[in-house]
Amino acid sequence: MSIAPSTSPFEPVVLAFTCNWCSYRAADLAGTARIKYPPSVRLIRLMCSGRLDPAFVLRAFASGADAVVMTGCWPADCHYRIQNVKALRRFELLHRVLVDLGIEPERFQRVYASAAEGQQLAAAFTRIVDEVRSLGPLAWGRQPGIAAESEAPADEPSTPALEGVPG
Amino acid sequence: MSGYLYYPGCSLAGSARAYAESLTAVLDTLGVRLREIDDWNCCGATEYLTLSPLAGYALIGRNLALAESQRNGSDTLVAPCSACYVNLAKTDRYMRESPVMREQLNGALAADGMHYTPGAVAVRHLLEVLVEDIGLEELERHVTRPLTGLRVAPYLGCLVSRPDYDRRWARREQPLELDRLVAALGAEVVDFPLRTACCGGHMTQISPDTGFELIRRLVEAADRGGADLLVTVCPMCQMNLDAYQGEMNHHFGTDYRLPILFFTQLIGLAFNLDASTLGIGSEVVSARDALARIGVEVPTVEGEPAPPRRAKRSQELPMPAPLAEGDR
Amino acid sequence: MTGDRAFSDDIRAATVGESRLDACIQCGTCGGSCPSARDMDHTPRALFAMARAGLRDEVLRSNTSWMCVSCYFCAVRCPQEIHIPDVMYAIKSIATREGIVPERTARDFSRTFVDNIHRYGRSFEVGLVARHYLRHYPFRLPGMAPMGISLVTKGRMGFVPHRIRGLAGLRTILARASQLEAGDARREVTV
Amino acid sequence: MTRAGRGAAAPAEPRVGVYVCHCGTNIAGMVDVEAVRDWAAERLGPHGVVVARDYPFMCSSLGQELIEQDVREQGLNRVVVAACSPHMHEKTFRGACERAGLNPYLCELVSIREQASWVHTDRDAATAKSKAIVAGGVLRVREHAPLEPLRVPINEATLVVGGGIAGITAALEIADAGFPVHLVERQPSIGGHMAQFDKTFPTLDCAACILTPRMVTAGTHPNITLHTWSEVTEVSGYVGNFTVKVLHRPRYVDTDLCTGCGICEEKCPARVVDPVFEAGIGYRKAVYRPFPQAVPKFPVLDPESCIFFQRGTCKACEKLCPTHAIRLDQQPEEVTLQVGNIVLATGFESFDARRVEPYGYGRLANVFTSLEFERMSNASGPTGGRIVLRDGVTQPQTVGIVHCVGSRDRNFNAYCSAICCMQSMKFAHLVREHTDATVYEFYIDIRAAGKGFDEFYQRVQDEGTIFVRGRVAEVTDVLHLPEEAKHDGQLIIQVEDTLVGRQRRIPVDMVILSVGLEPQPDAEEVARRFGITCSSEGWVIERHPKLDPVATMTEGVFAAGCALGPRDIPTSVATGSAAAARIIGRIQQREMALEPIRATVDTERCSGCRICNDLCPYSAIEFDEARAVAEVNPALCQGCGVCVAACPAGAISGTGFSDAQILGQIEGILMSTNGTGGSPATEPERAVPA
Repeated sequence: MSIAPSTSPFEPVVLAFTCNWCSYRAADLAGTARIKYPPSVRLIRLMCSGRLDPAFVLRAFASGADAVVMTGCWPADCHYRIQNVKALRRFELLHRVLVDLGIEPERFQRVYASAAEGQQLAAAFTRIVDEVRSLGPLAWGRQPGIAAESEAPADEPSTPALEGVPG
Repeated sequence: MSGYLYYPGCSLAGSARAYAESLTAVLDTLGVRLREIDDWNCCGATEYLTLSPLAGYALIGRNLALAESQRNGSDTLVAPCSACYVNLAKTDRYMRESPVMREQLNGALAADGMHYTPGAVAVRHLLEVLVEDIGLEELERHVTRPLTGLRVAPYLGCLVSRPDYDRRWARREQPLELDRLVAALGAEVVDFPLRTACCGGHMTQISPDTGFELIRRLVEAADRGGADLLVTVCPMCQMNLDAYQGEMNHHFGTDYRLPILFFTQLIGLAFNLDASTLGIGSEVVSARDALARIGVEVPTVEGEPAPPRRAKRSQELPMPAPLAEGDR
Repeated sequence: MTGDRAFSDDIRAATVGESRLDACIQCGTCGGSCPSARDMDHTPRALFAMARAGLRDEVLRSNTSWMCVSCYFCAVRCPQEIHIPDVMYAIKSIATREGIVPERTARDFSRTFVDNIHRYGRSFEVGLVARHYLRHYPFRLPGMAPMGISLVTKGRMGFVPHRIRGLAGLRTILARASQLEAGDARREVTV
Repeated sequence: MTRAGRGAAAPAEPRVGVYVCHCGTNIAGMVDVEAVRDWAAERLGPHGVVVARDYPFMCSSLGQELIEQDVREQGLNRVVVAACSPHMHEKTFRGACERAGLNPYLCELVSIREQASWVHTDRDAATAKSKAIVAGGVLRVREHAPLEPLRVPINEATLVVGGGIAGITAALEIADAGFPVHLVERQPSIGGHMAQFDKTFPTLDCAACILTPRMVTAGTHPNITLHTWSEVTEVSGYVGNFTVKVLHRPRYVDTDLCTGCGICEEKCPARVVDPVFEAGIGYRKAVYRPFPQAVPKFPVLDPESCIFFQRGTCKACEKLCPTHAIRLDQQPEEVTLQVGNIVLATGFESFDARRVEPYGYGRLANVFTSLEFERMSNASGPTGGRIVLRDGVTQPQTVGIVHCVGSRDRNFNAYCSAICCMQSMKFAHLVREHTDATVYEFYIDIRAAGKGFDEFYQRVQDEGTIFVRGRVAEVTDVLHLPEEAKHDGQLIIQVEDTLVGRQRRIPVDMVILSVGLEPQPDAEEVARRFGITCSSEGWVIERHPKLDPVATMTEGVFAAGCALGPRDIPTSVATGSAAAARIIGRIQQREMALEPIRATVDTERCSGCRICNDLCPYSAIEFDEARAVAEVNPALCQGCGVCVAACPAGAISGTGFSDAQILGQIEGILMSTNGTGGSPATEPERAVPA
């Protein structure tokens, strides 16, 4: 990875999807409190973890992410009442599919963080980067079948494997 | 519920033989089987850790490794001695917590071809097993000679409810489990706020003035509460309070004669087991007078002073209710 | 006064489990709770402040840690959840390693105890008490005779020590542990 | 509302401006902003970037003018600002764009401060990450569509939950501004904790004297409807238009007939300990008003302690009521309210001192809590203001006051309860005022940071109170003989006097535990009901701890007083007023703009599978049976996007967070940030999607 600090041979890129109401604010809080975590974690804001389309995860892997993290509110604390529970169900299903496709389970994780849990979120990021660093780069994108999948045009986000997955 | 691994500890094979005998007799009655770990070694009390922590933990680790290899279906390790209990429990806990500790201790154990998997056995004190696993109802069912009229100070000492890093005890300073057990035997529990105060441990050996003062406090508080005797769950406490009571009296010019029994001896008596099978008689301060009260009907005899009861005055302010289980 | 600033790191490293020593707020709950505080030349709280100030020598020469009875009152009451008895063990072990003996009686009791374990694999109560008293409290022995006799006649004092079968193995384990400890004296033991 | 997302008309030729903020040294100290700027200009050119600039403070008016100027002069139709969190300055930069004539939703603020410079320590890595974040922003903003904010009308009525001093203040401010308020209180009377106190620190104002007028005003205000002995059971809707269900528990009193004469209370034969208002040291009747100045004046009947309800006979109150107002068959009643805004002023609960075992509360008679002492020292309290031991008669000669009970303690609550130091010193003063007793204060640190607080500390010292620095280890009645023989019957406070370095045992007659403040036991449940979040302890989380301290993450729901965390009376009042001011401003606007983040269905593509229908917790998705397609009601949709992600036909799109926007951001943020080509990180041959 070209952006890795020169001391380490491999620094993974971890893409974390965050919920606008909890984990994104937890990340803001980590910043305000100057709590450190590895720079290889990059965040994308969604309004709710329930917005996470499986296609986003597949696109992330195809575009070079070594791991993807779904972060969101604690199960009972969803800003949208119960949508994070739907996200969780979708996560479990997608996780199983990814594992079937040969992706190590550590490469797709979920983390709960309330808006007050900057410290916990940073700790989880650090842990995940460590775990993925020891796995090495994701080789999956070069498998022919999958690569073809990821080249689906941008306006066709649902992949056949996950078509019709309800929340 | 049959089959616990059993780590007696050095005292039970020596000065606290009465504890070993009585607990065996009681558990036999309850139909609970103990399997003594073969070739166990001393846990080092608090002394080995003082000089060399890692070797101290390795010493304890050997017992855990033996327990694991002799599990054969039972995975609870019972220790009747509070010091042994806390040492075994702490070692297991620290090995669970710290990969470095795990690696180092297993490194040391490997010198004799041994290994311990943290969490392989659950280390528990005998009191906890009796109260939690067997249960007071089951104990009560076996009570054939209720200890009616016997006033007992329930003394846990340190190390059972403290440090309790796994938070198994709801209260770490005033636990009431032993109180409930004594009450289940039909005895009267006296108010004994020092139930988990320190017996002095090795202070009788290294700083007698302090050691004697700690013993005095306990004996005095039990006496003040009107106790006929005090029960303990630890051989070290029993030794300090019983064997050093005379020296303590000498030191302070007092004349206490408070018998100190093991709680298993008391259970045995309530089960109507023979006093000799319970090791009764081996205590230094004789329990003869106190035990004369058991089995005898003790109604509220005329002439005997009624238990002191403060006259309730109309202006008295109400007291808060005791903390209940559900309170946060 | 600058002191040895690495000293509290040494203590932290020598503590089994997480010490949390740096979190001390100097509230004195430990010193207030301690049943043997009156025998200590510094309260535990003061000792921790001294350790943080790097007063290495004074801490190691203090009898405080040797007077600890491991009753864990301080540990469960400490508002910062500092593992105080474990810190005390750590300070004692550093002192022992460096040959500093602030409290001969306590040190000797521990030694005699440990010595018994090396000989037999188990504690030998008669031998322990006899050796300890002869050395430190010879004048207490006559007064203790009645108790001793009582314990003996009641069968509570065995005169023959029990030796475990695996003694040789135990010794190799302890030797290996001591080696690991020595090699690791300044390395982090905890995580 | 403008529909956006897939198919919306995006200008064919994106002209993107990138603005990188130094934030003084906040960003520039860890991120090479010039390098980010140059990289964006060079490497993101193919993606439409036509200008890239850096500036020390983009949020300054000069910084904003820079953007405005470029929009006008360079014809920018997209703007990316790389600075702080969008929760900080998104509105600022959208405003700048709007002033320059650009739709504000064509601006994207990405954070390289909270997400890069502040959380990383390697300058090269933080710079590389900042480039990636900017690239994510650029590829995202390309897919933005112009939007119009949603406008919702604001109902004039406000719901205030909790009738303590914070809630009363908020209610009065809003009512005085001419708008209706529903004030809901769980207890029979408003007044809260302040009504229990005798004096307030540091001025020693009589609490009742300053509180009662406000309670009376609230009780009689034409714009305030009191719902006491009531609880909010259900909340639905959104800002401007909440529907709230309030349960009125039966008082068993007809308030239309009751005159508040108090005869029922006087004649009621059931006398029980009052654990609430009298903190457990006083009594009340089964039918009672908690205190004489209660508002409303009507009593409540507690069936738990009523002889009639328990045993079936008595009815003394019913027989003797001169206006026949007792209604023993009264049933609970639920009312539904429509309100535009909500203030949560649900307050605190005192820490349960029994949990600190070594202090012996509940076991040792003469150990009292701060709340018990407040009632005891109150002239209208159970002892008539006499400071006495539990026997109700004896005046203490020595009193020990223990600070930090349940606070600053990781075994209970790690936080400082903020009021205990001052409260404890107030107690010392009151004990000295009422008795000749010697008073000790046992403290870890004296925290007297408020106005006039340290002066009060000095005054209490001057009055002779003895301060011992040390956290009390235990309170005991077990004496050390012989030196303590003369203290039989007293309590011993065992403490290390840390300034001496010795353990001390100080005999006292009375111990007062200055207990900390905890969130209400049902704080989490309440938070869930109102759709807000609280910290792990249970305090309400503010929208921003510094700049928006009374708003919550949920539009239209505000918080005030100790629901937000431990605080004293002036701060509770200030937050109550602040919440009211925010709400009054909104009501006067009559409507408010909301983020147009909503889902829309492209009915052309909808297959009518109905998967989305059950996913919406707001029932915003309706199914048009005739056309066999789903439709989203924008008034109900909250914009979570779950249906967007679930639609198998890709027929639902989410404005502001469309698939194209997010996929664009993914591509950008994973773009390699050095080398020469603008290609993804691991697959140099793969091109960035159009």
